[in-house]
Amino acid sequence: MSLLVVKDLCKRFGGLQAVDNVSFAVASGSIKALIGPNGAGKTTLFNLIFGALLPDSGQVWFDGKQTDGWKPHQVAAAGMARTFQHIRLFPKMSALDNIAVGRHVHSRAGFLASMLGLPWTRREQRAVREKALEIMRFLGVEELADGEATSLAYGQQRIVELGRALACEPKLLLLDEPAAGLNMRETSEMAKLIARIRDTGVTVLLVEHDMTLVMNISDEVLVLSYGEKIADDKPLAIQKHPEVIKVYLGEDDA
Amino acid sequence: MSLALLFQYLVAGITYGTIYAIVAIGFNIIYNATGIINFAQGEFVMLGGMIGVTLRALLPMPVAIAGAVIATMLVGALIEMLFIRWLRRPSVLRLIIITIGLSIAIRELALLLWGEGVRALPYFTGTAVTSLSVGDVHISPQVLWVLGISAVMVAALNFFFARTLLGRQMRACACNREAAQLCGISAKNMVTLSFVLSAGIGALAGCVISPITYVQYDSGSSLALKGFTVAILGGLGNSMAAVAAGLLLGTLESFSIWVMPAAYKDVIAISILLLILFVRPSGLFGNAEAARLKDY
Amino acid sequence: MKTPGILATLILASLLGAGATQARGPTIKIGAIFSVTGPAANLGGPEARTLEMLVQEANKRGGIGGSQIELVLKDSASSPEKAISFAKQLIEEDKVFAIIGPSTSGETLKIKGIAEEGKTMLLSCAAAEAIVNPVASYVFKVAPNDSHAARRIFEQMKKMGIAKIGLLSSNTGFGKAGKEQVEKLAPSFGIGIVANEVYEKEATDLTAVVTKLKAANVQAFINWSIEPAQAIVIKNARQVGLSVPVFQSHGFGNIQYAKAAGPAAEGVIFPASRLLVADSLPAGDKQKPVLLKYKQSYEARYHEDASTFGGHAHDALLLLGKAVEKAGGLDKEKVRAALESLQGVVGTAGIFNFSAHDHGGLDMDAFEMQTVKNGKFVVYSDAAAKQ
Amino acid sequence: MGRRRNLPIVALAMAVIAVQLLTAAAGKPQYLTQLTMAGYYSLVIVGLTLLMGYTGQISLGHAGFFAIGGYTSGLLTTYNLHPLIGQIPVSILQACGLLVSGKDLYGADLLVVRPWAACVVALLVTIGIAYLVGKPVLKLKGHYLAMATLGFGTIVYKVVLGSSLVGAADGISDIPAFPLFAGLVVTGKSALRAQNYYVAWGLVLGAMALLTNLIRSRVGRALRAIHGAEDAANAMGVDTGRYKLQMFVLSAALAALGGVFLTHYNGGIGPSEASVMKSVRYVAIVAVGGMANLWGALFMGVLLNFLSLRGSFGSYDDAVFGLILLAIMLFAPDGLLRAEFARRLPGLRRGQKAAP
Repeated sequence: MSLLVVKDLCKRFGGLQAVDNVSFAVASGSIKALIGPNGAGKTTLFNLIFGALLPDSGQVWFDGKQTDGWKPHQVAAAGMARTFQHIRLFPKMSALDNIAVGRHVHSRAGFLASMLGLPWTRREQRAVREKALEIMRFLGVEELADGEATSLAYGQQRIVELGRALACEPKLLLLDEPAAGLNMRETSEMAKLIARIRDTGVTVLLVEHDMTLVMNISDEVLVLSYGEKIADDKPLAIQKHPEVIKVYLGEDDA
Repeated sequence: MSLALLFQYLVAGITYGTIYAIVAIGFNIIYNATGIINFAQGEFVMLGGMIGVTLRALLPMPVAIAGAVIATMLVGALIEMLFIRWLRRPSVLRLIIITIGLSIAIRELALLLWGEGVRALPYFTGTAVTSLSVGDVHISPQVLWVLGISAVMVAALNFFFARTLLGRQMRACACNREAAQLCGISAKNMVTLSFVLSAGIGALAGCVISPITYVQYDSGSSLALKGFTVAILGGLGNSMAAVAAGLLLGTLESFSIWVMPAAYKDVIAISILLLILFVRPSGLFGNAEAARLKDY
Repeated sequence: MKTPGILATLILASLLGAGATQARGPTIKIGAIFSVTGPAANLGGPEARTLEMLVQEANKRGGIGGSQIELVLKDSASSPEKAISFAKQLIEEDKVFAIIGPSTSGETLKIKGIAEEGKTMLLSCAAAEAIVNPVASYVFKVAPNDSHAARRIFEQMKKMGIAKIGLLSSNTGFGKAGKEQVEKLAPSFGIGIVANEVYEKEATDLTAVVTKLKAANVQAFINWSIEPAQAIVIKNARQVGLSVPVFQSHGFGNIQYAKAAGPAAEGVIFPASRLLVADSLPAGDKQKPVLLKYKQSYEARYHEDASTFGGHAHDALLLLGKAVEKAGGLDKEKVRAALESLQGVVGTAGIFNFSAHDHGGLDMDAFEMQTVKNGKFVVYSDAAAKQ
Repeated sequence: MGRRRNLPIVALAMAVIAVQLLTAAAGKPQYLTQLTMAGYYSLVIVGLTLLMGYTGQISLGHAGFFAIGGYTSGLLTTYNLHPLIGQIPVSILQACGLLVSGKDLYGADLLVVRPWAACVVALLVTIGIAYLVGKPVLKLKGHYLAMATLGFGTIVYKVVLGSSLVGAADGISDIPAFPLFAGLVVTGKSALRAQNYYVAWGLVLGAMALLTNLIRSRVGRALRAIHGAEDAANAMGVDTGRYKLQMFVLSAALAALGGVFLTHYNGGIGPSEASVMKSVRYVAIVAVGGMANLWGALFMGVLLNFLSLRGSFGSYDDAVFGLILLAIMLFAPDGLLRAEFARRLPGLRRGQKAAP
C-alpha cells in the first residue's frame, strides 16, 4: 500500500527542466531516500510534493487524495510534514514555541475564540504545550525548551526542526538533507532517530547526500539526475546500478 | 475633440511623463545597487530645486545648477554614509522606515531653511508666456529643455553603466555582491556612489522642472509617489522602461481629465500602481525573471 | 509585578507636575491657532509672524487694557483634531482671554462650538460664511466673505460683457469655499459656467486643465486657489494660447505668485484687500495709513512681502484692542459686547462694522479690483485696461 | 490560573483610574481631553502593532482605515434625509428605528442616521474595504507591500479631499454626540470629560484584553511564525494568507473603531486624519514601542500623541516623528522598550510561559 504516489511530474524553470517526468511511490511505513548530484531536482521535487511549487504537469497522490495544486498548509493538514535544507526555524521564539507551531493542524482555536480567551482554548494551549514537551523528551532535548530556537547550536536546531515536523504527527515526513552540516557522531544519531521515527509508524521520504546514512536506513532509494529518474530500487541494488555509478556514485566515490 | 486639442493633451502628457520618468530613474539607480527603495528620492528633487534657486541669486544659472547638483550629491553621499552604510544586514522593513524618516527630516529641514515660500528658477529660454506653436498646438520651450536634458541623462547613464569601469563595477555589485567583492570591488563604495548618482539626477531634475512646477519644501513627496508609480509600472530597476512608463502614465493622466475631475488625477495614477502590483509586480515591460536579474 | 502601565502612570504623574504654569504680573493671555505648517502654511505662516510682531510692538506700548499680552501660539498644521485639542487647552487650561485664528474654515467650524461653550471670543482668520452664520455670540471673523469677492468679479465681468466662463479651483478649503460661492452666484449675474474643474493643490502642470477650458471656448475664466498652482494656471493658459481675461480670487494677493508667473501674470484681474496697493492709494484713503504702517513694519522685520492673510491677524488683534478700549477693562463679557458693537474700525481688510447679527463686519467694499502691471499690483481701472 | 494572565490588564485598569484621580488631585482635569483622544488613537496603534510587529506586515495606510471609520459615521450622522421623507428606503430605515430627527443650526428639520447604526455601518464598511484591499495587497512583500499600502492610504486621502459629499478640504463638522448606553455619551462637552475618558480607556482596555489573549494563543504563535519564516509556517499547516488577511482586517476594524469614536468625541473630522503622514506616525509609534511589544506601543502611543495634541512639539511635530523613526531604526530597531522589558518581564512577551 503506497502512501505517496507521484505520477509523471514535470517542472520547468525558464530554460531548465528541473523535474522531468518523474514517477514513483513510497510504501506506507517505509523510509525512502532521494539522492542525486547537486542540481538534480531533489528539492524541487520536494517542493512540488508539498505544494510549495505548482507542477507543470503530472499528479501527486497522497493518502488516497490527489494533492497537486494544493497549498502547503492544505497538504500539511492532510498529514504531511517537512524540514528544510537550510534550517527554517522561527526566530525570536523559543524551541518549545517552535515545536508548538507544529501542533497547528491538531488544534483549532481561531481569532475570535483566542481573543475571548475561552476556557477550551486554554485547555487546548496546555495540551499543545504538553505534546510539544513530550516530543522534546522523545528527541532527548527537553532541556532546550526555553532557549531561543535560532540561537541554539546547529545540530540542536536540526533536532528542533525535526521535532517541529513531528509535532504535526504526520503520516509522511519529508526530510530535506537532515544530516547536512552535522558531524559524524551527530549524523549517526540522526540516522538512529529517523529509524526510530519510522518505527513509530511514520513514513519517511528524505533527501540526503550522506551515503552511509542513506544506505543504512533506507528501504528504497530513488536516484535523480538532471531532473530525470534513473533508478528506483533497494539500496544494495542501487549501489550496483551501472547508470547510478556512472552519473553519481562514480564521480562522488561514495 | 479636434486634432490640435488631441496633440495639446499629448504634449501635456509628455511633460508630466518626462518629469515622472526622471524621478523614477533616480529610484532605479539606488534600487539596482542596493535593493532599497529610497523613499527620500523626492526630497533630492526638492533639494536640487531649492539649492539651485538659492545659488541663482549669486551666480549665473548654469553655475548655479551645477552647484545645486554637486551639493545635492554631497547630501546623497552624506546620507548613505551616516544612515545606511554601517547597518549590518538591515531588514527591508528597517530600510523602508529609515528612508521614510529621512524624507521627513529633509523636508522639515528645508522648511526651517527656506520657509514655506514657493520658488522657481527662471525659464531657461524665453519667459513664462513664451511658447512654440505648431499650428494650434503650443509647447513651452522649458518642456523641450526637460525632454532634452532627460534624453541626455538617460543616454549618459546608459554609457556610464555599459562602457565605464565604474559603471560596470556597479552593475557587478548589483548582480552579485559577494562575487564582486571577491574581484576587489568595494560594494559599500558602490552603494554610496549609487546614492550620489541618484541624488545628482534628482537635483538636476529639480532644477530643470522648477520653472514649470515651482518648488516648495514639501513638493518632494508628491513627485516621489508618481516616480514610484512609474518605476514600478516600468518594472523596478529598468530605467529605459521607466521612460516609457512615465510617458504612458503622463498621457493617461492628461487625458483622464475628460472622464474624471482633475482632483482625482492622483487617484487614477495610484489605482494603476495598485493594479500593476496585484497583477504584474514585475512591471508592464519586464518579465519576472528579468526583474530578478537586476540590470540597470 | 511591575508593569508598563504603572510606569506610564508614574511618567504621566511627573508630567502633570511639570505642566503647571506660573502666573505672572498683570498679563492678558491671548491664544492663537494658526496653520504655520501643513497644507495651509501659506496662510498660517504670515498670520503667526504678524501676530508675534504686533504683540511685541503692543507690549512695548504698554499692552492692551493696561496689561501685557502673553501670546500662546499653537501650530495646528491645518489638522482639525489638533485645532480642537488646542482650543480646549487654550480655553480650559490657559484660560485665554480670546483666541485668534484658526487659518482655515474647516478648523474654525470645528471649534466654533467649543469657543461658544467656553465663552471665549474667537476671531477667525478664515472666510467661510458658515463661521458667522448662524451667529454664535463669541465667534467673529475678520476675513472678508468669499461671496463678496465673487460678486466683485461678476460685476466686473458684466461690465466687460462676459457671459460664458470657466471655473478652476484647488482641492483645499480655500478653493472649495470660493467654488461654492461662484457656482451659487453666477446665475444671478446671468453668467454661465461651462467648464468647472477642481485640481490638486500639489499640481505641477495644469496644461490639460486649461486646454479643456480652451476647448470649451470660454470668454474668461476664474481661478480660485492659494497655492503655487494659481501661478501655474496662468502660465499654462498663456502657453496653450488661451488669451481670454483671467480672473483670480483674493488668494492671488501674494506678490510671490505674480512674480513667479512673470509676464503671464500681467493683466490678471482679481479682487483683494487694498493692502497690496497701499502705496498707490490716493492720499485721502481711510485705510492707507493703517495699511502702510502694517506693511512697512512687517516687511522691515521679515524681509518678505506682506500678504492679506497676515493682515487678517493684524485686524483681529486690532479689533480686540479696540473692544477692550471701548469696554474699558478686561471683563470678557463686556469686551465681547463691545466687540459686537464696534463700528468703523479701519483694518487692513476693510472697514469693520459689527453688529449682533453680523459678526463678519466687512462688506463688498473690502475688495478692490486689482491687476498686475509690470510685475506690480495696481488698482484696476477699465480705462487703464483699454489703453 | 486566570489571575496571573490578567494581571497586566488589571494593572492597566488601575493605571487608568490612577491617572484620572491624579489629574483631578493636581487640578488638571483638562489633561483628560488629550488622554481621551490619545486613547482612541491607541486603538489604531495596538492593532497595527499586531499586524507589523507580530505578523511582520507593514502598513503605510492605516490612517486610511481610521478615516474611513470616522468619515462614514460622520457622514451618516450628519447627512440630512429629511428631504427624502416618504421615499421607501428612508421609510424602511425609519420604521427600523435607525433614524433620529432633530434641528440643525439654522433651525431646519434634520433627519439623520442614529449614531449606533452609523457606528455599525462604519465598522462593516471598513471591514469590507480592508478585506477587499487586503486580499491582493497581502500577497505582496517588502517594498511592494509598503508601496501598495501607501498607495491605498493616498487614495483614501485624495478621495476625501476631493469629494464635496464629505466636505472636501473642510471635512465634516457638527457631528452629533454618540449616546452609548446607560447615560454614557461620547461628546467633547467639558462637563462630561471624565466620563468620556473612561469610555475611551474602557475601549482600550477591552482591546488590550482581547489582543493580549490573542498573542498568547495558537493564533498569536502562528502570526509570529509567519513573521519569522512564512514558508515554514505555511508548511506547518498555517494558512498564512488567511491569517495575514484576518489580522489586517482586525487591525483595520480597530482603527475604524478609534476613528468612529474620536469623530463623535471631536464633533468633526477633516482630511488630515487620512493623510499619509498620519499613517507614518502610527508606524513610528509602533517602531518606538518595540515593534512586537503591545505594551510598549500603547505606552509610547499615549505619550507621543498626548504631547503632540498638546502642541508640545510646536511646528516641529512632524519633524519629531521623523527623527524618532530615524533614530529608532538606526540604533534600536527592536524598539526602545523591547530590550528592557524582555529582560525584566519575560512573562509579558512570552505568553506561553506566563500561562501555567
